[in-house]
Parts: sequence; C-alpha cells; structure tokens
Amino acid sequence: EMTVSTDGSTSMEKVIGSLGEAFSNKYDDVTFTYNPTGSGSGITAAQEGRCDIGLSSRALKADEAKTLDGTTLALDGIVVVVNPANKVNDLSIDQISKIFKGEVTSWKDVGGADTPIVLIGREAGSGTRDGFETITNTKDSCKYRQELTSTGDVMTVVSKNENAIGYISLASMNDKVKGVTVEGVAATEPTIADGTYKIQRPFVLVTKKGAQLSEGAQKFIDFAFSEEAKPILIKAGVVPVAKK
Amino acid sequence: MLKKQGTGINVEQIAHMVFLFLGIINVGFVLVICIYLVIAGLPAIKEIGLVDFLFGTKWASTAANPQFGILPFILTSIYGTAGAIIIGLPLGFFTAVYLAKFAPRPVYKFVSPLIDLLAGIPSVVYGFIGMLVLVPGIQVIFNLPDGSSLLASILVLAIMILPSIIKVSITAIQAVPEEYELGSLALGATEIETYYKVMVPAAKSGIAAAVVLGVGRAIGEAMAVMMVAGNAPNMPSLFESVRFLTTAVASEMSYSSGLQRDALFSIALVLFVFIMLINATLNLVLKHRGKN
Amino acid sequence: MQNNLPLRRKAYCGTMNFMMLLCTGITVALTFFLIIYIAVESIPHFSVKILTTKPSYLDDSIGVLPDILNTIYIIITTLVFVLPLGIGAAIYLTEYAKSKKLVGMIEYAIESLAGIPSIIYGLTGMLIFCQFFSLKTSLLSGALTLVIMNLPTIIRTVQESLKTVPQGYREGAFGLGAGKWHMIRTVVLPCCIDGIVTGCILATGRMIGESAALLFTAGFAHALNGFFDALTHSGATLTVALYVYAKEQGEFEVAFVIAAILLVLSFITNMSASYVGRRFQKSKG
Amino acid sequence: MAKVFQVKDFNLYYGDHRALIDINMDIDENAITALIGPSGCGKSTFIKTLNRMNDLIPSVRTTGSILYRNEEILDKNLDVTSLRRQVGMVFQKPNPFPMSIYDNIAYGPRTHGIKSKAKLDEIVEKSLIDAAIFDEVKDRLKTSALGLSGGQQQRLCIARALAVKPDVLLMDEPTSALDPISTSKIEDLVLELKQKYSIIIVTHNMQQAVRISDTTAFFLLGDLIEYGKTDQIFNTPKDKRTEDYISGRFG
Amino acid sequence: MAKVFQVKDFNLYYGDHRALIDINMDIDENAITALIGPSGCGKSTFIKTLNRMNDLIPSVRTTGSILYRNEEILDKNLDVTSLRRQVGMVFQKPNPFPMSIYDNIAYGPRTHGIKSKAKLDEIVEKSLIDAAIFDEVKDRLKTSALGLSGGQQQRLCIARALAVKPDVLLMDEPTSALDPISTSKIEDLVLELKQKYSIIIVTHNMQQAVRISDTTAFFLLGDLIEYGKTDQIFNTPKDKRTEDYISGRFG
Ligand SMILES: Nc1ncnc2c1ncn2[C@@H]1O[C@H](COP(=O)(O)OP(=O)(O)OP(=O)(O)O)[C@@H](O)[C@H]1O
Ligand SMILES: Nc1ncnc2c1ncn2[C@@H]1O[C@H](COP(=O)(O)OP(=O)(O)OP(=O)(O)O)[C@@H](O)[C@H]1O
Ligand SMILES: [Mg+2]
Ligand SMILES: [Mg+2]
Ligand SMILES: O=P([O-])([O-])[O-]
Repeated sequence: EMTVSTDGSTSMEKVIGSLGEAFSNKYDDVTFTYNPTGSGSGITAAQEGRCDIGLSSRALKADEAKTLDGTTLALDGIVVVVNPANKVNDLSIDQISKIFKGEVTSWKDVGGADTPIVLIGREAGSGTRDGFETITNTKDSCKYRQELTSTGDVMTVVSKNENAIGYISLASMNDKVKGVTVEGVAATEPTIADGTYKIQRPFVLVTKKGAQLSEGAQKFIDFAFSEEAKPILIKAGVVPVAKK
Repeated sequence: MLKKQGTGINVEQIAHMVFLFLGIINVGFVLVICIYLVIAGLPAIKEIGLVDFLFGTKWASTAANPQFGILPFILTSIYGTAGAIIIGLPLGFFTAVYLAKFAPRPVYKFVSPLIDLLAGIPSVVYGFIGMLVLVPGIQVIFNLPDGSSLLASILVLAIMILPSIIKVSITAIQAVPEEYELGSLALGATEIETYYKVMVPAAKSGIAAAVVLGVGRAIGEAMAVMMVAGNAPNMPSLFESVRFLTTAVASEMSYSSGLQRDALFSIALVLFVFIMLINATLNLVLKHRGKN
Repeated sequence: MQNNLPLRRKAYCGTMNFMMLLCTGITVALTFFLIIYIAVESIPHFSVKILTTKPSYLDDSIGVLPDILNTIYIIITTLVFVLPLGIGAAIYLTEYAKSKKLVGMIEYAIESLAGIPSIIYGLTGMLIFCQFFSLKTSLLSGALTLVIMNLPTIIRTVQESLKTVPQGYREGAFGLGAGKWHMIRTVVLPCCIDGIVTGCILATGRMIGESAALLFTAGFAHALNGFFDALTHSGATLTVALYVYAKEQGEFEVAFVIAAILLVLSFITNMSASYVGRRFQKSKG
Repeated sequence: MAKVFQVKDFNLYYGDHRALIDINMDIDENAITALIGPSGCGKSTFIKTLNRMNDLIPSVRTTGSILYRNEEILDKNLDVTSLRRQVGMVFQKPNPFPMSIYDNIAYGPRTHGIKSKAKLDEIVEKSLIDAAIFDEVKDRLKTSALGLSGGQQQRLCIARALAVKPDVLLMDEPTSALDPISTSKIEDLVLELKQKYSIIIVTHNMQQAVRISDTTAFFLLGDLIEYGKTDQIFNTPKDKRTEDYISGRFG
Repeated sequence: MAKVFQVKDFNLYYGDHRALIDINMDIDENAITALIGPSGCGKSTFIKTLNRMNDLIPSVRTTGSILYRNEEILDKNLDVTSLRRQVGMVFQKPNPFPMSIYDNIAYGPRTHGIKSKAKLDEIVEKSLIDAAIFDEVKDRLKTSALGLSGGQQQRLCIARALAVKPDVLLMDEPTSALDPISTSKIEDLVLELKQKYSIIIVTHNMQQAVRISDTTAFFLLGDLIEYGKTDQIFNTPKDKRTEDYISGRFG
C-alpha cells in the first residue's frame, strides 16, 4: 500500500483532484490525498516534509528554489471576472490596474453603469493573487473590499453582487460569472499557450531538492506528465506543459 | 490478625496514582497550550515591536514592505463582540425571564428544545445562512455596494450567543429563592414588578456570568464570522468589510510563511490573553455570586 | 377594590410583558426560519447518491459519504481517548482529591480549557500534534485536538453525576471493608452511568459542530477510507465540509444537504441527552 | 368590636384534597388572633387565603365567602395587589430582598408610586421605628439587608410590611426560625402593633399564643374545631380535641 | 468477660474542635453496649472511630489508644479494610446499594474475594435468615433492594453487614428512621444477634437502651460522663447530669 500526499494551492483543486482521481483509479494500491490549503502552505509543507508533493500556483521564489525543485505541470489563465449582469466586456491591463488600485471607482469610467466598483481579492499568500498583482502591476496597492480565501468564494461573491470584480483561475471558470477579455483577448487554451493572454501563471509541483521521492509520488509525477494525463488536464481547464 | 499494609504497591494505590495523574494532566494541557502559544507568538512581537504590533493600524503581511499592525483586528473584535452583546443580551434576557417565570408549561416545553437546538447548530451553519440571507439583505436594505460587513458579523454573533445567554439566565433566575417572590407579592407588587425589581436583581450575578460567557463565545468565534465579514483588514466601521482577530488567523494561516506566519501566532497569543482575562472576570463574578 | 392599578404601573407591566413576548417571539421565529429555510433548500437535493458516494472530479459529481464517515471516525477516536481521561479526572476531583489547592488548580485549568476558543485549539493542535508529534494533518491529529477541547464537558457532567450518588452508598461499601477504587468501580460508577452517557452525548454534539479546530489539524480531504487508514490521512468532517463547499467552492446544494444533516444530528443529540437525563433523574427518585 | 374578616362556609381544595372544611370565623379589628393546630391542619393555607397568596398555586380552588371590611375577596376580578397592600404578610423564614436595608423598606412604597426622596426617607424611618429595629440599623441603612441577624431580618420584614401602611398583618410562624431573645423582641413588637393593626398570627408555640393573643382558633385536619377568647380556649376548652392538643397529648 | 475494645485516653479533634475528650472505656464481648447522650455529644464520632470510618473526614486527628482484641487500631499502617470487615457497621439511614437484594448481600463477600456461586448463595441465605428478613424476600432476591420498605431495607443492611462474618456490629441509631413496628423487629433481631456478635448501638431512645442493652455509656459534650450496667445507669445514676438527662431535663 503506497500513499501520495499533496498539499497546497486551492486554485489547483480541480486539476489536481482530477489527476488524483484518475491516478487512484489506475493504481488500486495507492492512496492519493490532496489537502487544499494554499500555495504558500503547500510550499512550506513540502519543505518540512509534511507532504510528498507541494502544489503552488506561482513560480517558486528565488530563496524557495534553493531547497526545492519546482516542475511546471500546466499553465493557468487568471480570468478577470464580473457579474454576468455587468455590461463591461473588455478591459486593458492599465484599466484593470487602475480599478484595483482604487483610482477608478465607478463602472461608468470603464464603459459600464453608474455604480461603484466592489473589488474582490484573494488573501495574502494566495498564488492567484500573487500572479495577478505581479502581472497587472498592482502589488501591495490593491484596495480590496473583500479578501476571500478561495477561488470558489470569489466566484460566489461576484456572482451575487452586480458591482463586483474579481479574479479567478481559468480552471475553475463557469457561467455563474462572466470573464472579461483583456486587451481584446479572451482567456482560452490557445491564447494562454501562445502567450497572447497576458494574465497567466504556472501550476507547479514542488518537491524537496535531493530528497528521494517515495515510490508512489514518483509514479504520480510520471503519470501527471504522461500522454494519458493530457486530456484530463485540458478537461480541467488548463494548458499542459511538457516536462523539462 | 489485622494484617498490616505491606510496603508493596497494591491496586488501590495504583488507582489513586492513576487518577491523580488524570487530574493533573489537565493542568498539563493548559500549560502546554500556553507555552506553545507563547513560544510561537513572541518572536514576531519581538521583531515587530509590541507597540507597533498592537497599535499599528495597517496590516499588509505580504507586501514588499510588510506591515503588521493589528489594531484594526483588536478593535473589530471588541466592537463586534460588544455589538453582539448589545443585541443578544436584551433579546436573550427577556426571553429567559419569560421562559423561566411566565411561560405556561406547554409553551416552555415547546420552546426550550428549540433553544437547545439553536445551541446545538454548528457555527458554520450560522455563517452559511448569514452569507446567503444576511449579507445580501444588508446590501439591499442599506443600499451598500456590498453586504459583507461588521454589521453582518454582529448579527450572526448575536444569534449565536443567544441560546447560551438564555440558558444561563434561566438557570440564574430559577435559582433565586422563592421567598423573594412571595415577599414582594405580599407587598402588593404585581408579578411583573416582582420579577423585574426583585428576582432579576437577585439573579444579576448569574446574568452577568451569562454575559461574560457570551463575550467569550463571540470573541472566539472564527468560522461563522469568516463567512460574512468580508475579511478586509479595515479599521472597523459598521458597513465596511472587517477582519476579526480570529479570522485574521484563520484566513491567512494556511498560506503564510516566515514573519507573516509568526505574526499570525502572535495574533493568536493576543486573542488568548483576551480570553484569559475574560475567564478571570467570569471567575470573579462566579466567586462573588458564591459569596452571596 | 376592582382592578385599578395606576396607569404608570399598568404601562410598566404592559411594556415588560410586550418586550418578553416580542423577544421570545423573535427567538422562536428565528429558530423556525433556520429550520424551514434549511429544509426547503436541502430537501430537493437529497438523494441516495449524494449520501453514498464520494465526490469525483472526473464525473463532476459530489457525495458526502466520506464526510459522514470521517465524522464518525473522529467521534469514535475522540471518545476513546477523552472518556478515560475525563472520567478519571472527574473521579479524582470528586472521590480522591483532598488538597483544596490542588483541586482549585485543576478546576481552574478545566475552566480555562473550556474557555479557549476553538481556533486556538486548532493552532496549538497543529503545532503539537501535526508538527511536534509528526502526525501530519490527519484525522488523528484532529481527534486528539478534540480530546483536549472536550475534556471540560466530560469532566463536568461526570462530576455532576458523581455528586448525585448518595454518600450512604460510599459509607455502606466502606463499612463492608471495600477499598476506595473497589467501591468506586462497584457502587459509584454503575450509579452514574447515565451521567456519563449524557456527557458523551453532549461532547459528541460539540464534536459534530466543531470546525475551526479541525481545519488546521484534520484538514479537508474528501477521501473515502477505512477506519485506520482514515486516521492517518487528512479528512473533512461534515462541518468542515460544509464550510469548504459553501465558502471555498460555492457548491450550495451540497452545503444545504450537509446543513440539514447537521441540524438533524443536533436535534438527535439534544433529544437523547434529555432522554437520558430524565431517566437519570427518575432512577435517582 | 368591628370585624376585619368575615369568613363564611369557606372550603379550600388542593386539587381533590379538601384542605379547609366549612370554615366560619369572624376576625376582630385591632386584636391579635392566634391560629394553632398540629402540623398540616391548614393554618398556613388559611392565612394565605386572606391575602390571596394562594393564587400562586394553580391547583387551589375555593368555595364560600370571605369578606374583608365587607368586600368579597374571593372575587376573581379583585385587584389582588391592592388587597395585599392592605393585608400585609410576614413569613416564617425572614425573607429580606438582597438589597440595602433602605431599599427593602422603600420597595413597597416605591412599587405603589411614591418617588419623593423625602417622603421615602420619612416612611423608612417611621417603619423601622415602628418595627423596633431603627436604633440597631440606623447607621447602616445603605448596607445589605442580608448582613443582619435572623431576628433583625424578621423585624426588617415586619418593617417592610408596615411601610405600605397595611390595615391587617398576617404572620405565619414569624418566630419559629428565631432564638428566644429575638422571639421575645418580636412578641413585644406584635403586642405594640396591635394598637394600630389587626394581627393574625400562626404559631406552634402554645405559650406564645397565650402570651400575646386575644382570640385563638384551633384547627385540626382542615376543620376549625374551636374558636374563642384565648383565656377560655386554654383554660376551659369546650372540645375534647382542643384540650388534648393544648395539654400535649397529640400533635 | 472478654473485652473486644479497650479505649485508653482517647481524644478526637475535628480540626481544632475537640469532639471527644479523654475517653476510657472497655467494651464487653457478646454484649450490647448502648451509647446515649444529647445531640452533638460525639456518639456517632465515637462509634465511627471503632472501624476507622472517620478516616474519610480529612480534618480528623486522634490521640490515645484503642485496642481491638489487643491490636492497636489507630495505627497508620493498619489495614482498614480488614478492620472494617471484622467491625461491621449499620447506619442511621438504611443505605442498600441500588442493586438486587442478592447482590447487596453478596457485595461484601465478593469484595473479599469469594467467587463461587454456591458459596455465595449459601452466605446470602444464611445472612438473610440471621437478619430475620429471609422469609419476606426469598421470592424476589433478584429484584432491586430499593423496592423494600424502610424497615426491610434496614434489616437488609444488617444482613449485608453479617454476610462478611463480622465480629462486632456497630449500629448508629439504626431505628430512628423507622416506624414502631419495624423498630421492634430490629430490636428483637439485635437481641438475638447478641448470641454471636458484640454489638455497640447508638440510640436517642431511652426506652430502647433500657430494653436491649447490657451496658450503657452516657456522653455529654464529648465527655464520657458515666458508663456501667444499664440497670444501674437508669435506676441509680451516679452523676447528676446522667440523672438529669435520663429524666428528660435536658437534651
Ligand atoms: N401546594 C400544595 N399542594 C397540595 N397540597 C398542599 C399544598 N400546600 C399544603 N398542602 C396540604 O394542605 C394541608 C394543609 O397544609 P398547611 O401548609 O396549610 O398546614 P399547616 O397547618 O400550615 O402546617 P405546618 O404547621 O406544618 O406549617 C396539608 O395536608 C398539606 O399537605
Ligand atoms: N465532619 C465534621 N467536621 C467537623 N465537626 C464535626 C464533624 N462531624 C461532627 N462534628 C462535630 O462533632 C461533634 C460531635 O458530633 P457527632 O455527630 O458525633 O454527634 P452525635 O452525638 O452523633 O449527635 P447526633 O445525636 O445528632 O447524631 C459535634 O459538635 C459536631 O458538630
Ligand atoms: Mg404552615
Ligand atoms: Mg449521630
Ligand atoms: O490557492 P492559491 O492557488 O491561490 O494559492
């Protein structure tokens, strides 16, 4: 009986959940667990050996990369979402940046109704937030009305509040919320794969440098990068990346 | 004939030792919790500086230039708790007096299981319903851009502490000797006058205990509030999204690292100190009651 | 001497009466609202499938069976540890302890334990069990955290029922030459078994309702495991699952189903506790 | 002599149990009436009927008539608060409220609408003087009444009853919880109060009945066996059962 | 006659309060010794010392010596369970355990290690017969002992005490909670038990002491005032205080 324990990013939930399920279906003798805690904590868990594989929805930072190996499993778009009732369909990176910095506070300034903009963000430490703020150049200056602890939560709030804007992982996208195009480009697999959709970040499998992976963990990583896994990743809404 | 007890250890002595150990172990648990919290909580306070930590008004734990001021959380916790008491206490108190003294037997028999049920509902259920009903409701009623707010948290907390306030108050009121009641009635007071002017004052330390208990519950609640407060680290304001001491810990803990993580443990330490102060107050109240 | 209360007194009594009825009314209405709202929202989503499967990403389906099992596992494990600890401590306090100081200290400790909020239990449980004892994020870590949390409940209820055992029984047993432990085992404990059961039920209720302490210690995986496997793995109880589904994933249907299950469980624990309590009082005459 | 109470064919039931049986009894004004009888004979039940304190027990049912100064008090529509104001009561166990001495006395007048501080001060002082306890407590009116001794507490309760200016004072074994010295103080007090009030007192203490009462009623198992001048009852009882009881042969 | 207990210069303190003062007293074998005296004089305290039940009260301290069949029982290292087995006790309030009648009687023997069903059956039957209650309960040995009447319960407790084959039987007011008929049954029983056991009995009932005891000890405020043959104590008391007490002048 082997076990594979993974721990980390909540935005990778769907991806890793699907992979894990397919993996357990394939090998009867392994138990696969996924603990959706967040990228930061997944990285720490990998470092402290509390899990076999850490899951991060952002690239490892320099000091983290000293002790850890990060392998990019897939690319994920970060979709800027609004309530389906919102008339705004497209925003530029600059507009997004101004909105989240609180410089633009009404939807009418970006072509929408005359209502206040309600900013929904993720909590400090989230890989999604880190990726979004880095790319839109809003690091540390977002004026969030709410800081929520998961992708699902952001979707719920945005879907319930006509004034809200937030950002979520493409993998989790559904029609409860509306994704806006960024500089005319919609977040889709091709646009992410070729880099024309700007707001994207990697999904990374994190392991301890130099440490021997358990048999199960090795099997899982091999599985994740196999041809067999590709359709699963695509179905989960992300763009697979070949193992380097 | 009466055999003397040998020096060997017998079952009775073993039993005594085991039970002694089981009793003492509770003290051990408290000590371990204290020690761990202090060990985990002090480094960040040392690094940030106690004054900056407690009285800083800005919390930006992952910024390039991180800031760790928890005054907004402290104030939010205090305001939120106070608000919950202000709403929950009168509601609970009048209900308790009614149930303890006026309710006809069938009404009492019907309502008291309801209150038990209310007490037994897990806090996340309150948070869940609050999130679906209260938050949108507040947004519409007060015409706000968003309903997640201190007010929503206060209402959820008020409902959550209601059953414990009711139950403790009922016990306190029922414990008042009947002689006071008779004495007052015999002077020509009506039943309502009797209950509110004699029975309730006589039960006041018990009711005070109920309040302190409610404060403890409200200040320590995390999950339910997390679902309705919005969790932005703002200075508290009734219609703004806010973060409590508990939710500050809960929302960032799983993502945290380094000084941020240490600072979260420091917040937990602050919360713990608050709770210990409240417990000490409760003890005083109860002791005072014991004397009367 | 017909009814001629002065207006001022009439007004006072009227106001107070009105306030009482109003507040009781609000409380009752609130409870009914909760019950009905949850019932209405959850009943359409109840199905055999949701109760008997685990969630699947591949099929895009949701089931709460793992959460139900995890809840049961964690309750059993917690009770296994907390009962001997709690009953033992209660016996020490009521039957053995002579030193007032020691009793005071232990009771203060128990009071403190009772007052500590669950989020702090969650944190210290994480530090102590998950990290220090390297039990990782697992049901066992969660259960051990709950053990400490629920000690005060068990100790208090057992103490209460120990105190109701008539002193005459103890004297009678001693008078026949029984030792203390023998006396406790053969006379006192059988007498307060109902009290112990009540304590268990109350503690079970608390465990079912707990979330904050489990989030960091037991985690929230929805894996379907056997008892011993589950103990070493992360797993969500119903309450944690409700939080995760409602808050993190926006899956309200299943959240309502869980809320309804929790409501029913809460009702059952209350009813059985008061049933046992009543029987207890009857047997004590 | 004028009558304060006129009891006619009065019966009282606790559920099915008839605790008082066809009582007929007129009670004198400005006199002390003692009720005696073995435990459980219905003395407390009877005295509590006179200010309708029995209303608190749901199972109680009554028949017959009791007139207080010619008004029917068994009437359902009667304003019991005003009856109780005029027919004050002192209980077996002293029951001061857990407030200051002053507030205990002022409780009744305040309840009945007196707000003026000066007026209240005056009533408190007068009641305490009348209850022969003023000198003992005058320096600590603001301290808790629970700090007083049992005898002082009982006199405080009497003062509290006097403060609402009652007409009749009912006393249910007011001295049975007290030591002999406190008892004799209260007996002196009762004798003095007789000038202004009509007093009905339940006692288990034959000597006490002889020492203080003008008339005595002897109850047995719910029946009023004999009722008359105290002298006559104790010296030349008409009924064998009265004689047996006062000579200690049963009870 | 042989002595079961020899008490020498015995003092007992509850904290600072000296509840028994310099007691000297030898207690006869196969006799009934009655302890009398007003409430609070220390009778219960004394009787409980004889089987060290006072150990349960933390504040108790003793000086002096008590020999039971020439062994010191105040010794710290004494095996109290074996002392209590030999010196059985019956309490004022019947205290059967909430188990079946059979289990009540079997409790003691089981505690002392007897497991065999046949042996237990025999002991139970014999003890019930000795306690003169066998006929009344023989058909319902497996039913709860709490269903018995007060008098039956007390005889059951006596049977329970007999089941461990004691040498001495201490009885602290064993009939004060009972009706006259039960009382006389227990008195008869005690007189019969005297053949086999030494009995020490506390009683408030002078008549009872006269009826059943061989010797009587009169306690007053912790002092053993007078101790001697029951006849002599009740007919020609040497001490004025004893005389006062038995003639009912105080207590
Ligand atoms: N609340 C009650 N419900 C039913 N029966 C009652 C109640 N109170 C008293 N009784 C019964 O009514 C009878 C008279 O009781 P009451 O208290 O008046 O006696 P009493 O003469 O005052 O006795 P005591 O001298 O002991 O105070 C008794 O048989 C008693 O059991
Ligand atoms: N546990 C105790 N702690 C302190 N003092 C006690 C205790 N038990 C008894 N006493 C005191 O010791 C004295 C003797 O009490 P004891 O019970 O032996 O009297 P008694 O003769 O049995 O009286 P009674 O006839 O009322 O049973 C009394 O003054 C009593 O107050
Ligand atoms: Mg009475
Ligand atoms: Mg005694
Ligand atoms: O949960 P995250 O992927 O945003 O860290």
